[in-house]
This record gives sequence, C-alpha cells and structure tokens, in this order.
Amino acid sequence: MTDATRDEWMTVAAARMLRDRCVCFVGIGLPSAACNLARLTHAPDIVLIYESGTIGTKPDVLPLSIGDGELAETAAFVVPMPDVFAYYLQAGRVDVGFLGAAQIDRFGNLNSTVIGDYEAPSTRLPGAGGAPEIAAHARETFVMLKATPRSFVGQLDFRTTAGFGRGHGDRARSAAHGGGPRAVITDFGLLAPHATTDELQLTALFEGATIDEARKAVGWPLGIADEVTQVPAPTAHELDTLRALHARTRQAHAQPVVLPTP
Amino acid sequence: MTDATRDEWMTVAAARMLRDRCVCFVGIGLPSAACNLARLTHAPDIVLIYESGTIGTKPDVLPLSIGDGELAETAAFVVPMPDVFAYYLQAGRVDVGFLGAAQIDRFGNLNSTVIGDYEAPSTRLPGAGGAPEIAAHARETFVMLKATPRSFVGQLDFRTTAGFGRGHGDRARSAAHGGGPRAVITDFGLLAPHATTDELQLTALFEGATIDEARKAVGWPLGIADEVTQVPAPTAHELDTLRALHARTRQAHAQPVVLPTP
Amino acid sequence: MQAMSLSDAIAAHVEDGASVALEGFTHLIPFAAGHELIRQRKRDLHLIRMTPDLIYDELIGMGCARKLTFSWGGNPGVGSLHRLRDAVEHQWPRRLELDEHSHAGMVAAFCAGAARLPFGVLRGYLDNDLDKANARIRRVECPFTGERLAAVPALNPDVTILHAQRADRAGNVALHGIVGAAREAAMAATKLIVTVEEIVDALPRAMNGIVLPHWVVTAVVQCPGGAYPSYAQGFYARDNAFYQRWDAIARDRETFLAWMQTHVLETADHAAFLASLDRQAA
Amino acid sequence: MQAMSLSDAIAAHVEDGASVALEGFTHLIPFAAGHELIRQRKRDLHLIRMTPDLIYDELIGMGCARKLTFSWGGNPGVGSLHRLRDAVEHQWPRRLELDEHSHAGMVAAFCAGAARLPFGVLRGYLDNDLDKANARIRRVECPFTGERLAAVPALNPDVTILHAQRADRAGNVALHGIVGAAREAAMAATKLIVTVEEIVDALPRAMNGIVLPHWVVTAVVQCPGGAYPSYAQGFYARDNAFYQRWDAIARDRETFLAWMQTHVLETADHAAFLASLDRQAA
Repeated sequence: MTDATRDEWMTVAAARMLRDRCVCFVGIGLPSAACNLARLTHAPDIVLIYESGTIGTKPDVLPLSIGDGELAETAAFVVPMPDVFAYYLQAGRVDVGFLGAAQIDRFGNLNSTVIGDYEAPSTRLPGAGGAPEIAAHARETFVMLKATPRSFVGQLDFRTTAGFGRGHGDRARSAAHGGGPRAVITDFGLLAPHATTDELQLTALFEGATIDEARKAVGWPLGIADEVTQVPAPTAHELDTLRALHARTRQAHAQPVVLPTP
Repeated sequence: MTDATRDEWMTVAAARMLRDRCVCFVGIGLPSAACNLARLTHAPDIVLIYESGTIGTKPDVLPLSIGDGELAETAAFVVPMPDVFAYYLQAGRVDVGFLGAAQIDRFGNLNSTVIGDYEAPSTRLPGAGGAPEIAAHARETFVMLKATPRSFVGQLDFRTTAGFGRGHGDRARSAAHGGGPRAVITDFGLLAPHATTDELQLTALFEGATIDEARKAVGWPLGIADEVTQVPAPTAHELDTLRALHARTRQAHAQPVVLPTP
Repeated sequence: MQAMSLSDAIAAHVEDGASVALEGFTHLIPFAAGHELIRQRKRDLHLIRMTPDLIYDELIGMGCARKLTFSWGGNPGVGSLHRLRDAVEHQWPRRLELDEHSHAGMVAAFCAGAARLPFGVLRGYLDNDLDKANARIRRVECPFTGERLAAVPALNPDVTILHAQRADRAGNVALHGIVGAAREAAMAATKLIVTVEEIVDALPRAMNGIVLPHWVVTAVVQCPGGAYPSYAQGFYARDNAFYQRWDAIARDRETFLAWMQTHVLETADHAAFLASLDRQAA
Repeated sequence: MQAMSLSDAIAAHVEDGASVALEGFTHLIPFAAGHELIRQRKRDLHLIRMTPDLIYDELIGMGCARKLTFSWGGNPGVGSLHRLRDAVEHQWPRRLELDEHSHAGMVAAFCAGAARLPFGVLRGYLDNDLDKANARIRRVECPFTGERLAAVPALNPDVTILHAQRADRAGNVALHGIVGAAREAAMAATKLIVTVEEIVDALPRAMNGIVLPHWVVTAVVQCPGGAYPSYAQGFYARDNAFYQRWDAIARDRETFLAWMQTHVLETADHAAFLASLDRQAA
C-alpha cells in the first residue's frame, strides 16, 4: 500500500494523461505540479505554456504565480499575452488545457466567478482568467478539483466556462473548436463524460476510495461507468520525483528575497 | 545662382518642411533623401520610420529598398509590420507621411495602381503599398512627384489613395483622422490646398521656374495662390550634405556583394 | 517625454475620476506608482488591469476606485484578494462597479485600444454567463462567413502606468521578460507614465527588443525597486513570501488599514516604503 | 518537424493548385524555395505575398501562378516587375487573377489568419477605389459605436515558406532583423516550411526573441544563402546590384526565359544556382 496522499494521487493521475510532445496550457497549483511531473518522468519533450507567455518552459522549481521569473528564465521564449491567446490558444496550437474552478456541474461546466447572485454575491471568486477560452480552444481539457457537494453541484451559481453545456452534443453545436473536458481528476478518482450524454460519470478510483465515497462527495446523482477501474498506485519513481520537486520548491521559496535597494 | 538640380531643389524643399522631433513615415527615393537630409541638417532628432518596421532609424547611406539591412542596423528598434500599421500608423502615432504616385489630381488624390481600366490596364503599376492608410492616418502628408500633364491629371484612372476627395471639406467628413496633403513638392515648386476648396494651387516656385511652366506641366487649369513666393535656394550646407549623402550611397552600393557560400 | 519624480508625475498626470491601467503580468507590476496614487488620495478612479493583484487590493481597500475592469482578481498562488472581495460583497469602503472579462477578451480589448479601433474581435465568451453579466460583451457578424464572434469595446485608458527595466535619456523605454499586455496597454493610453529601475545613456542593443518609443511616453521616473513585491527580471526576484503574508494583512479591515498607514501613508516615497519593510524584517 | 532537403520538402508539401505564401519583407525572402517551386514546375499556385519582389516575378513568368494576393508589386527602388506586368497586361504566359490589397489590409488579413479569425478589421480603404476593384474588401459595423470599418478575409495559406537565420535540431526557428509579416504568415499557415542559414544545437538566448516553435514548423531545410539576392541579417547583405540587373533580365520574355533556363532550370539546387552566378560574375 502506497503512502501517497490524495494530492499526490491526483497529481500522478493527471501527469500520466499527458503524452510526450503534447503542448500543454498549464495552470497554477496541482496542474503545474502534474505537468512538470510528466516532464520529469515519461514526457521529457512536453511543451509547457503558462498564460503569462512563457513557451516551452522547464522550471526547476514550481512557480507560486503563473508569471514567476523562473518560468521566463527557463522558457524557450516569451511572447506577449495577445500572442498567447490569439496565435496559440485560439489558433488551435494547444493540445491540452488544465482547469480548476470553485464549482463544476455534471456536464463539466465550471464556475469560478461568484457564489450567489452576480450582482450581490455571498462569495466573490477571482473570475474567469484564461479558462473560458482555454476550455473552448484546447484540443482537450482536464479539470482538477477536489470533490465536495459544494464544489460538485447540481446547478452552478454562474457558468464561467462551458464544458459540455447541457450535454447530448450541445458542445459540438457551439462555436468551440476544442473537444471539451476529457476527464475530471478529483480526490477520489476520475470522472469522464459519457459517450452520448456527455454527463460525467465515475470511471476510476484511487486506492482506498469507494463508489460510495464518490457518490457522497458529488452533489448530483453520480453516474457510474460500466467498468470502474482502479488507478494504478503512484510508482516509487513518480513519488520520488514529485516529492523532490516539491522539496526543491519549498527550499527555493524559503530563500529570503533581498529587498531591492533604491 | 545655385547649381542645384531640380531633384536637389525638391529634396531640400521637402527637408525644410520637417520639424525637428517629428515622427516621419518615410518612402523610398526622394522622400528618403529629404528625410535624411533634414536629420543631417536642422532636425537631428527627427524620428524616421520605414514601413519595414525600422523605428528611429539613422542610416549612414540611403537604402535602395525600404528594408535594407542598413535600416535595421541603425534603428532604435525593429517591430513586426502589423505593429507598424496598427499601433503606430492607425493609432495616430505618426506626424508626417511621404507619398509618391504615378498620377495626382487637383484634390491631391493619388493613383499608383493602373493606367487604363483596372481589369485590362495599359500599364500595371506597383499598387497601393502603405499609401492609402498613410494618407488616412498621418497627421499630415507630403506628396513628391514630378509634373507632366500625364502625372498631374484632370481625372485619375484609379484612385488608390484619397487626398481631399472631391474637395470642399469632403475629407473632413470621411473617417480619415489625418489632415491630408499639406503640400505637393514637384519639380517647378510647391502646391498647397486652398483653405476652403481644398484644390491644390501654386504657392511657391523654385529658381528659374515660372508660373507659365507650372501651368503647362499640370493637366488641369492650375489655380495660383494670391501670393506666389520664391523658394530660397538650397544653401551650401544643405547641398554639401545632400551630395555627400548621395556620394556615400553610391560608394556603398558600388561595393560588390559577396555571394553567400553554401 | 519628461523625466520627473514619481510624486510629480502622478500629481501632474492622474486626475480624480481618470481611467488608469497599471499593467504588468505578475512581472513588472508598478507598485511604487500605485502607492503614490494612494498617498495622493486619488479618488473615483476607473482601475483597469487584467490581474488586479495586491496593488489593486490596496487601491480598492483605500477607497480610490469607483470601477474595476479586470479578468482575474486573486492573489496569485495564494487565494483571495480580500479587499476586492469586501468591496464587491459588502461595498466597503465603497461600491465598486465591475466590468468583467476573460483574459482573452481583455487582451483583445487592449489590442483594439492600441490600434485605435473601437472594438476587438475574438472567438470567445462561448456558451457562458459572462456576456449576461457584462453588457459590454457583444457579438459581431463576419461579413464573409456569417459567423458570429465576440466583440469587446476597446480599452483606451486615460493613463497607463508601467514599470520597466530601463529608459534612456530621450525617454525610450525597454522591457524584457514576461510582458503580458503591458505594451498594448501603453500604446492604448492617452498618457503613459513609466517607472524604471535605471535610466541609462543607451539601451542595451536588441534589434527586435520590446521598446516603447519616447514620443509615446509622457513621463519617465527613475524608481529602483518600483515593482517590489512583484519583480523586475534581471534586477530582483518576486517576493513570494510577501504575497503569502498579504493574505493575513488584507483579511481584516483594521490590520489592512494599519499596514497601509505604516507602510504607505506614512512613508514619503518608495524608498521609504522599502525601508519600512526592511526595518520590519530586521 | 522534419529536417529534409529542399527538393523533398517542396515535393512533399506543395501541391499544384495550393495557396502558397513566401513571406519576408525585403529581408529573408525565400528565393531558394521559390526556385525549387519552379524547378519542380508547380502549377496553378495561388501566390500570396505583400511585396511580390523578384521571386514572384520569376514564378509568374514561368507560369506557376493562377492567382496573386498582394499589396505592392514592384522591384523595390528600381521599378516594375516586368513579368508581373506582362501577365496582367498581356496574360503572358497565362492569365493571372489579382486579389489586391493595401499593406495595412494585407497585414490585418495575415493577423486574422494567424489568430484563426475569419476576418480582420482596420480603419482603412477609405474613400478610394480598392474596394471597388476587390469584392473581398468589405465593411463591418462596430457593435458599440456604429462606425463602419474595413474588413478583409483572413489569409490562411495552405503552405507558408520562410527563410530564417537559424533553427535548432528540434525545429524551433529563430529570426531577427526586419520580419515584416513573416511570423503572422507562418502562424496562419496549414503547413510551414522554413529554410535556414544554419541548424544549431541551441538557438542564441533571446528571452523575447522571435521564435517559431517546432510544433508549428512542418519542415526545416538547411539552405545557406537561401535568401540571396535578398539578404539575411548577420550573414550576408542584399545584392542591390542584382535587383538593378533584374530590370534588364526580366524586361523581355526571351532574356528572362534564357536566364531562368541557365540559372534555375539547369541548376540542381540552390548551391548550383549561386555557383552559376559566381561563374558569371567572375
């Protein structure tokens, strides 16, 4: 039995979904860890793009922000942000996008804008950022999000980012060129859209997680795939690589920054 | 009496119209000579932009093409062409534009597209290039063009570039933000638009040129300004500077280019 | 272009009620200039910025802003901007009007502004609620294919304020590293103020480098460390620990106001601001 | 990305009837690739290029083109492109359809193509005859101000061919100096072939340099001197004298055909083309 945490399971599971040489639009947090874990294990030639404009970046430590200097220093090159969104993302030059959110619904639509009413929210969230157009244009997207009935909801408070809309081929009829969410990686395992209804259903579990746990964590009646597989445990090499990356990151971020002297 | 040629008169007259520190969109040929003469005499801080994207360029010799390496090497910086046309020209960041053409009419409209019918021209000319939008967006433009009844015509075969349209405030009613042609510099002297009709009329003559010569060279009944001035002759300093520039240019262009060896 | 002090530049060029874009994406955020806006108690500003970041949290919390145009308002890698949230959720210290976009939409709006076009076009805002929340996200029909695309109104700030690595004495400004939409925000503005790490005789040679030409620049201010706690590539790193500390500082109104009093209102300029943190750290 | 010979790259990726953009503005014009198109007797090409220059004069005179999208068709600083004129004025050697723009319009069309938008917008084609001659110049109304602006359909060449200074072994291509609309033409294309002066282990460090990333590049061809008689900044200068000589070569059909026979059709590749000129010069 592995000692991997659920965060580590999520990160490893996400990393494994990335093919070598694929072009990946990376978000901060778990997606950044997953993409760099893939790069440091089975996908050395993966191309990582952070929305700050760093193309082909190979950070030695994980960035705290999406625009840390480390990303620019280790990038093949850096482009202005209009280029990222027009010439790379909208132009269909990105294979994989990673998304997070505060809420997700059964069709993979996301909310990262408000809890409550838009005009008078109970919680104001950060907002869209790159997500709506990443979701529209990347060939496929992965959503990484821990599951609670407050995050996996029957009805979004606000739809920031379209997944499969109302399902049943809704997305294919929209102007979005990308394929939409291929998987949701959450802390009990993986969900994937049903082939015809587009509804997310449970397809795989992490070690120690159960279908019952999954059902309780999800705020809609969760569909279960015909076959629910067990995600193979993180290997020693995966875990060692990931933990070394996090250790390097902690060490780097613990270095005091010298205040610039006027 | 000066020994200046008519080309030199034109170049010197054009150079004198350029204020120091103005931002000037330069065309090849006489305009390029005039702009650089201004830079080398009274306007050391003039900003020269060639449409190839070289900003603040200070060539030691005149380029043959609008994109010679000399222009890039001596530029403050070089931008892609979309930037030149969108962020500089269309954005109103250019003070002065220089234009040439095959034909001009009495309202300063220009033809550089075809002689004859567009679909079956007797002479196919190079076409618009940057001219239509230079004419639309530069704060003011100067036209440099030698006068014959075939070039100064009553009716253009094709309007490539709008000057004052049909005159009488036509331009002010268009979407063009720039002020239009401030002067036409030709080989007998200068024309400028009438304050209310916008029709070009003779305002100044070079030494040795006469109103009669001007009238014969122009294919419409040329209006004459109330006061026609004499353009002061090129100074020795202006002529020396211009001739030295041309001599450097001839010498540079006479250098054989070494074929690149594979 | 005019070389001047930061306080003079802000006083001369930023009026109450102005639309102001302090751009820079994570990198080169003009903190020093933002603090000077607060010191001079500017009011009713329409703040524009893709990623509001801490400096807008400060401006909003200090009541300088009436409106915010933005596309992502969080503390990067940390969490919420508590002052922004307080303004939206509880109208404290005043109501804040939101003009909310996605990054792609806002980038298109800056590009349109820089090109002096009235609108930008993107294939975006597809099948989501953003155009219901913001009436300034509309559609335009392609005259060739009939496809309906998203249109956003151009952003043309009254004043854009940037921080950059270097300017020369003529006022040409060079920046490198992550640039975000800084160049477009600069070219889109009516006035452009740039704080720089250093003013040099000649910019480093870079034929295709990113340069803002002197005649587009209204004022240059020499302000070393002007992006701190953000960073200036080649000069100093981002103080990630400060961004993490900000979460606790800004969470409560009182700790926030006390911190602003000590470190911004009671410091005369950016050098004093930095010194106040240095003393604290020591 | 695939490293291959020029003849293989052209044979594999350029089909008769294709739309092909050989871009480069005065600088980095892919002459070697253009000559290879002629050697392989490609037909019915839709040629796209802001400034057709000598290489398109050659392609048109050799009957390779059915259509030309362009904005300025002259011999820069010299005069006419005689083969282009002969095609338009006398349909020799065949009729040439024109899709004519201004520089600003064509740049907008390339930018739209690179962004995979169906049209580009500009404040242009004002009060002139260009939109009467070209039905593909239309108008679009701003959904905010009601202003009518010019719209041009996106340019998305089947193949864009560029010349650049360097590629690395992964196929990343770096160029510097005057770039014109080369980058947009590259990003707009379905396939991208790039000839380079040299293939290197690592591109020169340039954080904000102009790079075409390997996954956008279809084929890289090492082809020293591939831009001659145009130039490659840092490698060799523009042969202005050749541009002047071209006027006499291309003025008559017979001298043109004889020159093409000797220097292009009877040379096996670009090295042989350069050698043929060298012998002539000696």
